Amino acid sequence: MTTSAQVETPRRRRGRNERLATTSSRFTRALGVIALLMGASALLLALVISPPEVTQGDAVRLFYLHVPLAVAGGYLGVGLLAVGSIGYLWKRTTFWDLLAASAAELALIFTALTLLTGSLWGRPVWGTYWEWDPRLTLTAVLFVLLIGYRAMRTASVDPQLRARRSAVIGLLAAADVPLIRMSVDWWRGLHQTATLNPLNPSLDGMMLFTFFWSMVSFAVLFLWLLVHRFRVAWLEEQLADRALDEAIAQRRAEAPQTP
Amino acid sequence: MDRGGLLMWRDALLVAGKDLRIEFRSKIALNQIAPFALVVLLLFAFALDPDRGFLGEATPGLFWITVLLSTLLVVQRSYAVEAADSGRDSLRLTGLDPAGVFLGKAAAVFVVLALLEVGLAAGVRLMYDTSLRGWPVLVVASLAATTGLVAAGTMYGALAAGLRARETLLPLLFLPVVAPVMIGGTRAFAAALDGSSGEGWRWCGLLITFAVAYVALGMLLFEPLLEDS
Amino acid sequence: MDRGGLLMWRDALLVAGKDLRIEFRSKIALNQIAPFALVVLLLFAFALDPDRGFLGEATPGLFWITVLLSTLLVVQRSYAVEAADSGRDSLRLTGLDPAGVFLGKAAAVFVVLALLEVGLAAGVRLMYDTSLRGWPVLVVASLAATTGLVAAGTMYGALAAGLRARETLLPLLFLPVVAPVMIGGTRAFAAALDGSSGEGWRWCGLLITFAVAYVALGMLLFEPLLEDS
Amino acid sequence: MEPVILLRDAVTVLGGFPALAGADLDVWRGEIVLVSGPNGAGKSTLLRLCAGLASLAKGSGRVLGFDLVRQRREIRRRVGYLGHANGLYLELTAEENVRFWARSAAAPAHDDVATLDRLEVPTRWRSLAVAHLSAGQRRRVALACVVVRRPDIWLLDEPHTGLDGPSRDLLDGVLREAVAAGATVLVASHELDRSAALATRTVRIVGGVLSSTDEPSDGSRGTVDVA
Amino acid sequence: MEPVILLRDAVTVLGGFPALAGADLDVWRGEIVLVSGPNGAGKSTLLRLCAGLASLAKGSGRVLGFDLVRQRREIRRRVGYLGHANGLYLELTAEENVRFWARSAAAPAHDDVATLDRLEVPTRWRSLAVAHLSAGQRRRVALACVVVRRPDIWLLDEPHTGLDGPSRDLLDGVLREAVAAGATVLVASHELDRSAALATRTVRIVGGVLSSTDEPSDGSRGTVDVA
Ligand code: HEM
Ligand SMILES: Nc1ncnc2c1ncn2[C@@H]1O[C@H](COP(=O)(O)OP(=O)(O)OP(=O)(O)O)[C@@H](O)[C@H]1O
Ligand SMILES: Nc1ncnc2c1ncn2[C@@H]1O[C@H](COP(=O)(O)OP(=O)(O)OP(=O)(O)O)[C@@H](O)[C@H]1O
Ligand SMILES: [Mg+2]
Ligand SMILES: [Mg+2]
Repeated sequence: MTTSAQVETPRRRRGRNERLATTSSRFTRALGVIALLMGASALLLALVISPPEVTQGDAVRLFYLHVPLAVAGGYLGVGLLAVGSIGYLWKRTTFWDLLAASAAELALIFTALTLLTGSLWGRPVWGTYWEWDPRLTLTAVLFVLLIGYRAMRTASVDPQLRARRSAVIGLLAAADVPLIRMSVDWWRGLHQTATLNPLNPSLDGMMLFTFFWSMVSFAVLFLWLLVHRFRVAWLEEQLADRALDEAIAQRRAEAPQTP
Repeated sequence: MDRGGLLMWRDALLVAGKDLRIEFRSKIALNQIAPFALVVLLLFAFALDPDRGFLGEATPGLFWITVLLSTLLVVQRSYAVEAADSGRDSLRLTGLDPAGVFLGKAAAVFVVLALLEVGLAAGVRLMYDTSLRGWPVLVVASLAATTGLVAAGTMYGALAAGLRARETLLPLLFLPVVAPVMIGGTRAFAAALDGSSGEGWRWCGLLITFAVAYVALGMLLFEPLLEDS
Repeated sequence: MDRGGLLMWRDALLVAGKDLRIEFRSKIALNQIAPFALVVLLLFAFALDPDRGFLGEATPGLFWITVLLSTLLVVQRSYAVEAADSGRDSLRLTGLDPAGVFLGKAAAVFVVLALLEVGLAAGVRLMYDTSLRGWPVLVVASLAATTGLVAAGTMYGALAAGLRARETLLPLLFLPVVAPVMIGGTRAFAAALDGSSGEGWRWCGLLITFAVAYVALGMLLFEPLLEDS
Repeated sequence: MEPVILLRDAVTVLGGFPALAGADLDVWRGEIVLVSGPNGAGKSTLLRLCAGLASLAKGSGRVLGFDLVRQRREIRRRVGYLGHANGLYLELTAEENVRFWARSAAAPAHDDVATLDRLEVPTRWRSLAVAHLSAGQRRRVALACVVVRRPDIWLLDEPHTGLDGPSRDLLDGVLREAVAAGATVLVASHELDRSAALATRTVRIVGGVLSSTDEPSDGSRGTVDVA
Repeated sequence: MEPVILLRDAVTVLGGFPALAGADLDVWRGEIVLVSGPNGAGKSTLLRLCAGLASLAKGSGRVLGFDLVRQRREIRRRVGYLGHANGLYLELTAEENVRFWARSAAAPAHDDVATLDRLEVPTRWRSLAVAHLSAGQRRRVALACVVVRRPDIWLLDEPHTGLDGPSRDLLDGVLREAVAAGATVLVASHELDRSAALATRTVRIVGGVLSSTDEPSDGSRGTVDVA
């Protein structure tokens, strides 16, 4: 612990942080451009270009937002949450923890949007905002599970405790999703009525293309956002690290210098 | 493995014994949680009264909601006991086997909850005038559902323990996860009471899956929870 | 009287300010109790099979049961804060006016609960697809019922506080007492939603009576509660 | 001329056990009385009784001229009590805790800051939630909450617990100041050396029994104007 | 030959604050080390770190040859820790509390009674729920729970708090016995007179910094067989 080391360490750190002071890299900038272009074109296709549906009219346009949002949030997001949680419990490194946290946060947002677009769509199509359909119910439960995950992340400031407990919660929640799925499927599946299939199974070509295009676009968008969310979290971590180094230095200064 | 396995059971017994002894001393479950459960049942009767018709039909659901809320209280109490004097350092310091601690705490909660359910069933039987047909399904479904609830509750109790917001965090984490138990228990009971025990057994299958999954997860994942600082 | 009255309001403000500040710091109600309430709503859907049509009819009852259970949590939290470090000596030692303390704690709980109800109403509106006709009755009934719940909750919270088994004692004491609120709120809402606001106002009368009675009782009886040793 | 604390054959029962089994005590204004005795003797119970927190099962007692059975609220408002536990709001900062106590005693504005200054509470802690303080730091904040109320009687249950050397000296200084300004202090403690040096008189309680109706050793009798 | 406790530049972070900001410490077998320092210096954090209860954010540490990051459970099983709080089950009796700890450490049967005898816990308290004991009585029961485990390392955070004179002497006696039997003791305390008399060495921690890799003053080096 020589003086030169004390002077040097912060400087070196600052250098590294400056390099990290943006959340983008050449790769993600490219990815971002692609994601935005794809998203914009998907929106354009969905909201303007694609034809209105015979029975639903313009309401069908929500379809191109709703389903991709649901798939990206539900499958991609929760899947990555599980991966991150298991990774953390296995390796105990910040990377996995932050991956899980970022995925969960985005999944929460996407699931909320799924609920929103779904409800908005349900009003014109089913005549109701909400129906106790298995899929809807599953989405609602998933939404609350993700809120629970977030609540744990805000409930403690100790990074290790938070990481450990969140990983357990993430894993339990992800493991629970198939069980919930099964139970709500059986729950309503037994009395299934045919009312919930308003979309004509035979989509016309333009509509089909729009649908797939926005599926892919939203997945790319999700991943792009994930990369950035992860990097923000990583930077926050670095910042906390640096703040910690400063705090340590400051606290050491409290102590009288021993000869 | 042998030594570990033996130790696990010894530790489970030790912890369960301690928890049950505390419960026996304070008689919280008997004197307070049981009446609470009955009061909740009564409240439902008020809330749903207008049409006596559907109170009867809704009975299985109300039974399980009441059990769920009681589970919350029993689990809360189980961890309040740990934190009473020092915020849960003790269990960690003992160096007991984590899986053993999990099993022990869960076993104690199970005993209390099972007794509670028996009382509750009697109450339901009287208050809502339900007949208890198809009892094999009822018994199996109750055992499986209770095991699942208890395992999940013990896990989430430990997850929330020691945090300042535990009273509110526990229900938030616990309730959505046990949705399958809620659905399964309700449907199994409804099927059994309707006399269609074939469907009842299918739901029992779901409940058993849940119970097995959560007991296994609990034994595996309790270690990082106890390790916490 | 003048000095006493002034002191009472000053003390009420002081206590309410402290409690709301703590809530603002910890954000427990926002982050945890509100989602909890939503989960309970979900669970009811599972328990009461939505297909059979009585979920819609039972909506007012479910709303009030959910509010009731949330009140329990908010009150529990309000007293957990007092007992965190010393088992409730502080409030007694301050020598604050008991009626003031009562009003202050009740006001803080009221603020939190009212916000929660707004969110819950939105959730109910969406999930159970109820239309909000007859809103003047709904608003008056909500305000009166909430005041009653909060006053009773604050009273019984104080009664249970400091006893070792408070988590379980509070529900046991509180729930039976607020049965009238439960019934009144449910009936008032049902009447309002049915468009028969005449009957709705009658129930509002009951709720207002309850609220006034409990606020008055609280102001009178809080002194012996605080004085307990 | 009445002593500020006057107990006659006072009995306090806790959970069926007579924690205080007959205490006779006269404390005069301006005294610093050390209550000593083995563990479980009833020291804490005695202090809680005098603070109006425990109730009198038998015998009689008056504090500051108020009756210990019927006028406990008046007493509580005028005494400062520090128990084994600190009684702080863990979510609030040190400053907010002290301010709450200051306001509840209707203390002059800015007394809170003055008190924190007097107790030399470093700035860093003042805006930290009490939950994040160390044992000794909390104890010091708890003391500040008592000091800021300027009580007529100070009832301190092992106040030195957890305090470091300088803080102990500071506390003794504060107590001497308070007494000089007309307060009375009752301290329970097991650290006899330090406390005996501070105290003007020592009483000993054993097995819940205390018998000390002495006058202050220096013969000067403090008095209280009965309200 | 490795010290039983070995910390190198150990940092522990609590709520974002470096409560321990770089501790170097070697403790050899058979020592009684007094940890002194002002309030908030990091004494309690140091003891919790050594007990495997707080986590190591930077630096490295070994206790009894086990790593402080990866083998905390092994460490916890072998140390006895007494914190500011007692960690007793309030509903259980003194006897039951001690028995629980004895069993969890797989101590020989009847060790629980022997320990209570050794600590001279009167028969009346033994079958009383701990919730009904006074502060000092509880502290003594908590000590018994540590003693009964026969730990290799004793980590005591202000163990004298609340104890009366005779109990303090008793505690010192117990510690000397334990050390004679091969244990090591780390005591944090503000009661320097008493503790310094007991300790074989004193280390001082200020502002989370501790630097003491001395050998024991008497030159005799205790050792530990690394597991
Ligand atoms: C709040 C309301 C709604 C929610 C929460 C919701 C949720 C979901 C979810 C999670 C998915 C993906 C599930 C999966 O592929 O397994 C999905 C897919 C879908 N949703 Fe919705 N939805 C809602 C309303 C609606 C409405 C109103 C409609 C149409 C009238 C609709 C039509 C669809 C269709 C067509 C799919 C794709 C079907 C498939 O790939 O199997 N949804 N929804
Ligand atoms: N949860 C927390 N968040 C932030 N800071 C904390 C937290 N817990 C403790 N600290 C800080 O860590 C420092 C060390 O605390 P510690 O309890 O180790 O001190 P100590 O030396 O034992 O003091 P005392 O003599 O008062 O017991 C203190 O300055 C305290 O403010
Ligand atoms: N709730 C209770 N039920 C039964 N006995 C109790 C209860 N609380 C305290 N006691 C008993 O009352 C006696 C006096 O307790 P008190 O706390 O006043 O002792 P103390 O002199 O302060 O002791 P210490 O020095 O240990 O703090 C003790 O013997 C204790 O066992
Ligand atoms: Mg005492
Ligand atoms: Mg300390």
